[in-house]
Amino acid sequence: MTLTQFLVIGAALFALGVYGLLVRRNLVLILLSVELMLAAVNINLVAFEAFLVTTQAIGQVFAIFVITVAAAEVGIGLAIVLMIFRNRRSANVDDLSLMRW
Amino acid sequence: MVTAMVMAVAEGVVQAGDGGFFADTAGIMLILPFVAFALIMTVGKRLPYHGGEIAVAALAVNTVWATVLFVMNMTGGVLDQTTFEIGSIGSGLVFELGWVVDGLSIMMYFLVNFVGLVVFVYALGYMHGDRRLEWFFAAFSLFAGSMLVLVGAPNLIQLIIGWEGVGLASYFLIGFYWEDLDNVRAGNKAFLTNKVGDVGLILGAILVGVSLGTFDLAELGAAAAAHDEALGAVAVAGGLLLFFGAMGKSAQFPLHIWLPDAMAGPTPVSALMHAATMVTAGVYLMARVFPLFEYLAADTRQLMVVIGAITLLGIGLLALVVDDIKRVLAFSTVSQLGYMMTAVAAGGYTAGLFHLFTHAFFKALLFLGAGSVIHAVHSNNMSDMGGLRKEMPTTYWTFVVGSLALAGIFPLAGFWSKDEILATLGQEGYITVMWVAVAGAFVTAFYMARCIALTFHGTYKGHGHPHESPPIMTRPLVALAIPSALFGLLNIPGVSLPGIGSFTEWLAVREVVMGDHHAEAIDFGLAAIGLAAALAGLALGWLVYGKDAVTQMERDRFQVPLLYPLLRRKYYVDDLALGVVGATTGPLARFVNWTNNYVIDGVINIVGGAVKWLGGLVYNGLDQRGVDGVFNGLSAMTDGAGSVLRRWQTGRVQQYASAFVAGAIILVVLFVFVV
Amino acid sequence: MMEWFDSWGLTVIVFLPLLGALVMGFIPSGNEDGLKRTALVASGLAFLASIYLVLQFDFGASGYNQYQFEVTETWIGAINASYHLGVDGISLPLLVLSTFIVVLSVIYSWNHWDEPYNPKAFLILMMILATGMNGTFVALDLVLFFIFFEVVLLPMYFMIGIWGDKTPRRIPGFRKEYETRLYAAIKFFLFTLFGSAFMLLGFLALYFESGDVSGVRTFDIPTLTELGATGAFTDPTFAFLVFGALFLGFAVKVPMWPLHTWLPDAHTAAPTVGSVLLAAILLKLGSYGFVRISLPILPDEAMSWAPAIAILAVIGIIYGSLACLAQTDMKRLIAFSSVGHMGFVMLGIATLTDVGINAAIIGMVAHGLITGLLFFLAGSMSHRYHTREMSRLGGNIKLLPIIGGILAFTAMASLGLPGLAGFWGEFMSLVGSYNPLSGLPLGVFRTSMVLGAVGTVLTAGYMLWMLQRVNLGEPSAEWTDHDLGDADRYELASWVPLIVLIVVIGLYPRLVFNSTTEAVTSMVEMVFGS
Amino acid sequence: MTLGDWISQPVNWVFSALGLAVVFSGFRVVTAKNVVHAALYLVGALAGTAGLFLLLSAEFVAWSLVLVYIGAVVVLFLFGIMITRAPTGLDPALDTNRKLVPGVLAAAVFALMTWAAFDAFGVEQITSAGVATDNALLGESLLGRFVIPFEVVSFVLLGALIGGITIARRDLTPVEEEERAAV
Repeated sequence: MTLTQFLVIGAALFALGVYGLLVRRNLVLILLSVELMLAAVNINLVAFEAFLVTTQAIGQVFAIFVITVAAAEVGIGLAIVLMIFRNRRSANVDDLSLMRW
Repeated sequence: MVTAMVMAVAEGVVQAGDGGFFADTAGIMLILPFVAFALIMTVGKRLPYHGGEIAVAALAVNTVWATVLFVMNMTGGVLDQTTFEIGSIGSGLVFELGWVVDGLSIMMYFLVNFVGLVVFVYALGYMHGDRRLEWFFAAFSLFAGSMLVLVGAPNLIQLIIGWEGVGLASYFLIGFYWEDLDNVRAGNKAFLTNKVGDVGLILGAILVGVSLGTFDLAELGAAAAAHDEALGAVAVAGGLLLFFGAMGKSAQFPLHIWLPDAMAGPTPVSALMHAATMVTAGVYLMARVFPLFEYLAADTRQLMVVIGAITLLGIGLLALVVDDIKRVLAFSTVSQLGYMMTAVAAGGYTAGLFHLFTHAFFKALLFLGAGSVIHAVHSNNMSDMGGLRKEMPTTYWTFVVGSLALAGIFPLAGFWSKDEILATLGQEGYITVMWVAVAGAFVTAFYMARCIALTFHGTYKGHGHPHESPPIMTRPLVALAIPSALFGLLNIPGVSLPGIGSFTEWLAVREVVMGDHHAEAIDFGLAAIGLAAALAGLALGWLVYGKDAVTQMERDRFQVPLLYPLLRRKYYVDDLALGVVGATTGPLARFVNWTNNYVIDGVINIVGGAVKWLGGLVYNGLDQRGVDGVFNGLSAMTDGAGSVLRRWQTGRVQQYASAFVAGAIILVVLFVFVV
Repeated sequence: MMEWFDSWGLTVIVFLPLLGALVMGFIPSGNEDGLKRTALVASGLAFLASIYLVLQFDFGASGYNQYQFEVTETWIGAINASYHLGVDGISLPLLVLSTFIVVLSVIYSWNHWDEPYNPKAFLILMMILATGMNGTFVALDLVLFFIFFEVVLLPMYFMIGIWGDKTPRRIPGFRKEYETRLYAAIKFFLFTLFGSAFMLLGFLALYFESGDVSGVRTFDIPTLTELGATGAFTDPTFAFLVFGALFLGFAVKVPMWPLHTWLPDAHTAAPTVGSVLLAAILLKLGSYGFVRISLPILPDEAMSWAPAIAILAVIGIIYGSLACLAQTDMKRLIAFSSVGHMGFVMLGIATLTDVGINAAIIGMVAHGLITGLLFFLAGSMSHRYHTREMSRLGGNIKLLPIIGGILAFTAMASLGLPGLAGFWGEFMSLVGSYNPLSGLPLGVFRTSMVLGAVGTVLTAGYMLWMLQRVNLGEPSAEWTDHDLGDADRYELASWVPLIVLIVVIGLYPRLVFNSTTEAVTSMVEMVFGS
Repeated sequence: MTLGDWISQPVNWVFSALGLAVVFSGFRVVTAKNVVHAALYLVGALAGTAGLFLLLSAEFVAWSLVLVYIGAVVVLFLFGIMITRAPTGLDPALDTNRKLVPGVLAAAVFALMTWAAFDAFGVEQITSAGVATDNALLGESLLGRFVIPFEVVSFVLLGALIGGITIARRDLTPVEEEERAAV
């Protein structure tokens, strides 16, 4: 097993996440895409750990952190989606043009 | 018979003292009117005379002070200078304020305060019941203070401060009835014409001051007398520039255009400012820097004398054809200022100043008399007057005294001073100009005869029943009539009054070496010529106008073709000036504004729009797959840069995110592959 | 106490307003009095501290590159940027001016609010602005200077963009109408950012070059000044580019023709206090930058740029005055007058003489006082009339005698009436340009002097014209039934100190010269060797 | 190492299967026309990722992923989908119709990262293959060197918890208030 093969998988997953982030209109789906990107990051972290073998398993520790933060992010993100949906009866980003001048 | 009069003190002609207490504290005179100004502005409304009493009180104290100094100077000579530094720059530029007490400034202190006091008292009656009285007296006090600051200036900086101060007061008072925009425009005209002159004054001051390293007037005089090289290098240019400044303030042709319009102000204002004192500031300036012209810039004299001569005769002629009594006097003032300027320019320091001195009294008297008449008939036009001699005896007789003094009839003040000017011109070799001045004397006498005839003789043509003004107005007339009649005796050439000498000697009390040219004795022939011209003018005027025609048309029998319209239109100078200014400034300003909005800003807007358009094109081009995008881009271009801009600014978070990702990619590529 | 103030006094002056803003952040927006009082206390204390600073200032020891109340702490060690503050005779008057105007602005704001109201946000922005302005005048480290310089930008952007004029305006070159405030705010922001981007480049170039010539890369202004005086930055291309970059940064802020077009728009659109701060202090950041950074660090280059600066300055004087004569909007007229007045300041600086630079500093102070007051007045008038169109005004002095009277006074001060503050700057910059630094082309400067003097006539022309249209004549009939209400006590409280100072500086310019002359003279001597 | 060498290692077969599953699931996540399907494909992708972790001998992380993500997060997502009443059937309006730029950008990202990986590491072997990480080591590291971040993260979670509740909580309408009071 080479390091690179994992990195390529990570890159693919990350690119897919970027794509989803940019094309999806539904806020929930955008959050899903973000999860994909986070997963890609985790793959990289763990792969590097396996490659370098640090004494304190830093890569894995960070992956755990990422998972935790991602969970928090999903919680908050969904709450926001929920509120936007309540206020505007829509979960589409296109309808959120408050920043337009 | 030229005598270069050297510093009087040095030669022991006059033993000058330092003036003691009164000279040390002469600054009080400069400050009191400003205190009065502040008091009137704050509490004036609550006083019975709306602050007039404060103004009069301030000037009364000042007059006492000035009179004491005047007398001290007569009897012993006073020479003192007190200055305070108000700021300095490392390279030796020092700014000071203070006051000079010497012959010239004492004369001006006395003149300004005395005439000012009389006019202020008169104004108490004349302006009674008018609107904004407190503002009137406040601005008047402001004027008096600024004028004193001007004449007491030890250096060019303070002189400029006072100079513009009087200009400001003049602007305020000409536009005193500002509800009527015509008056405001007259004020603007006065201020701006003066400001044009001030450019000369300020540049001249810079040239002279920087070359000399100081703005001090006494040092300027001393350096000029010592033929200082640095000063000599700029003397001609500096002298001309200073003269240009003087032309503005003293209404010399062609910058005289503001003075007749300035008559829009209340009559006391015209009397004090636009006849007796403020307009003489230019002459005063020329006298202050006299040594510069005497020793270093003699080349400029020819030009200055000619301008003075044009002014004295040309503008004097204009007084022949106007109906407004104040304008007659205004043109006359310009003409007399021409006399003074010619005299000083020709080297007649004393002659010019003596005329300034006497003229202040009789011209103020004439204006106050005219004011008295206007007060009675409620019109400025002589066609509404006539036959007032019986109703207004005091006004009439004092007016006659003033007129004769102005015309130069022996032995009234104007005779002596005008004669001295003629003598100086003759003796300095300006023969042509001397004859112009004689002609001017004739014209002066003529228009004064016309003025008296139309105003006081014949039958009354106005409305209502005019009657004599109250004592508060007539007594000042008398108070001015006396010096108008007698003060000429103070300076009879060659005569030194026992114990007090003569005006020439008083004026000579100065710290700097002077170069006065004045007659040592009466030239009887010349005096006779001058007197004859004046008498001829009077007689002719009386012949023409004395019989009192009924209508204005008939009265102006001098409607010579060509000349009459020329005079009525004031030689078209006003039209020319206003036309040129109006034709250039307005369009130029609009052009500049247009450039600003459409050229400079246009470029910026177009650049901004183009950048945004480019962004839009790139995005939409990619987005809409090629040709479609290009066409959309093109249509967006025609749609105007602005609307494209909005497209870029979609508010869609994902488009922003795209841009962000693209930017990140570009950055990475840059760092990895390029750097 | 004393020693503590010696090193930390400036920090207090700079950051007190920011502290105030922080405290205000915790005050609920409903508690308006509390907010205003906090702002007043913070700015007032900063002002008092700056006065105390003046009293403690040793005027005898303010020579070339000599700073007082210095504090130097390591800040960003990696790039050798330090927290270096200090004040000398040049920055002292400007610092006091800055703290002073902010206090007056707070007082004025007590009962004058532009829509959409929200005093909390507005006052907080004002306090942040104050910190930026004070900081710029005392920063002695280029990075610090840059940061303060930029800190000023955002609050002003929001002030204009949020509280600005909402009238739709057709922008030349654009199809649609935009709200004046949006266009103005963006223009202001982009212009200044454009300039300061170049300025930053210039700073960085100096940083790296200083490493090459002296071995230690530094952002420290005194150190760079010393290097500059010893001729360290004389490589022609380098100096040209750096000076040019700095020039762009500062000239936009001043603003010099033709980079001035943001100014009329920004001033016109900004809320009253915004215009006042903009005119009174923000513009000075640019000209101060020239005196503090460009001239001493790159003296040789300054000499070759000076004629160009003088020419642009004179164009600005004439151009600004002429543009004023074509305005119909009172505030816009006043804004354009700034272009002219700052032209005199820049003309003074371009002479590179002590007279000219002193003129520039007193000109800055005077312009701050006078134009600040003019904008206060214009703001108060448009609060009352709800219009700034001069054709609709007229007879103001009859309707509002006090405001009209003060307007007349200020207009006179603005046209440079001798005896009032505005005179000295104009007069002395003319004096300076008569005798510029030896080696500069005399013809250019003397022509500039004459044209500048002619500019004073034009200045008088538009000021009188404005007075005629706004103040004098009979009031228009549309105001007859309006109860406009003359100046209230808050307005007077913020204006009277300005009036007094205008008169006092006019009669006793030593107030400013006493502080500036030694610093300027020794700088000119050391740097230009005159 | 040649491609032949690589294929000859059995573990790489496992890897390939998992990798393809992950990429395919990921692709469906971002392209699925049905919201629920997308969420379910995410489960697939994450499960595959967990498998990859196992290959890398990171057992703890792998199971954490399964528990936290598949067990909790995806359930949350499904809740979110239900509550926001996203159309659960086919929905053509789910995506924007501008896919070219995002596609190009995503491809660029992939290309860049892949290139970087090859450029930096080539075909270097993973050293710890087959040796499971000691969970005790992980625990010591978490509560030793990384104890402060650990605590911070716990605060973040707490904050997210409270924040989520606060944001998503709905003020009752007056009618609802009455209803509640009645109950």
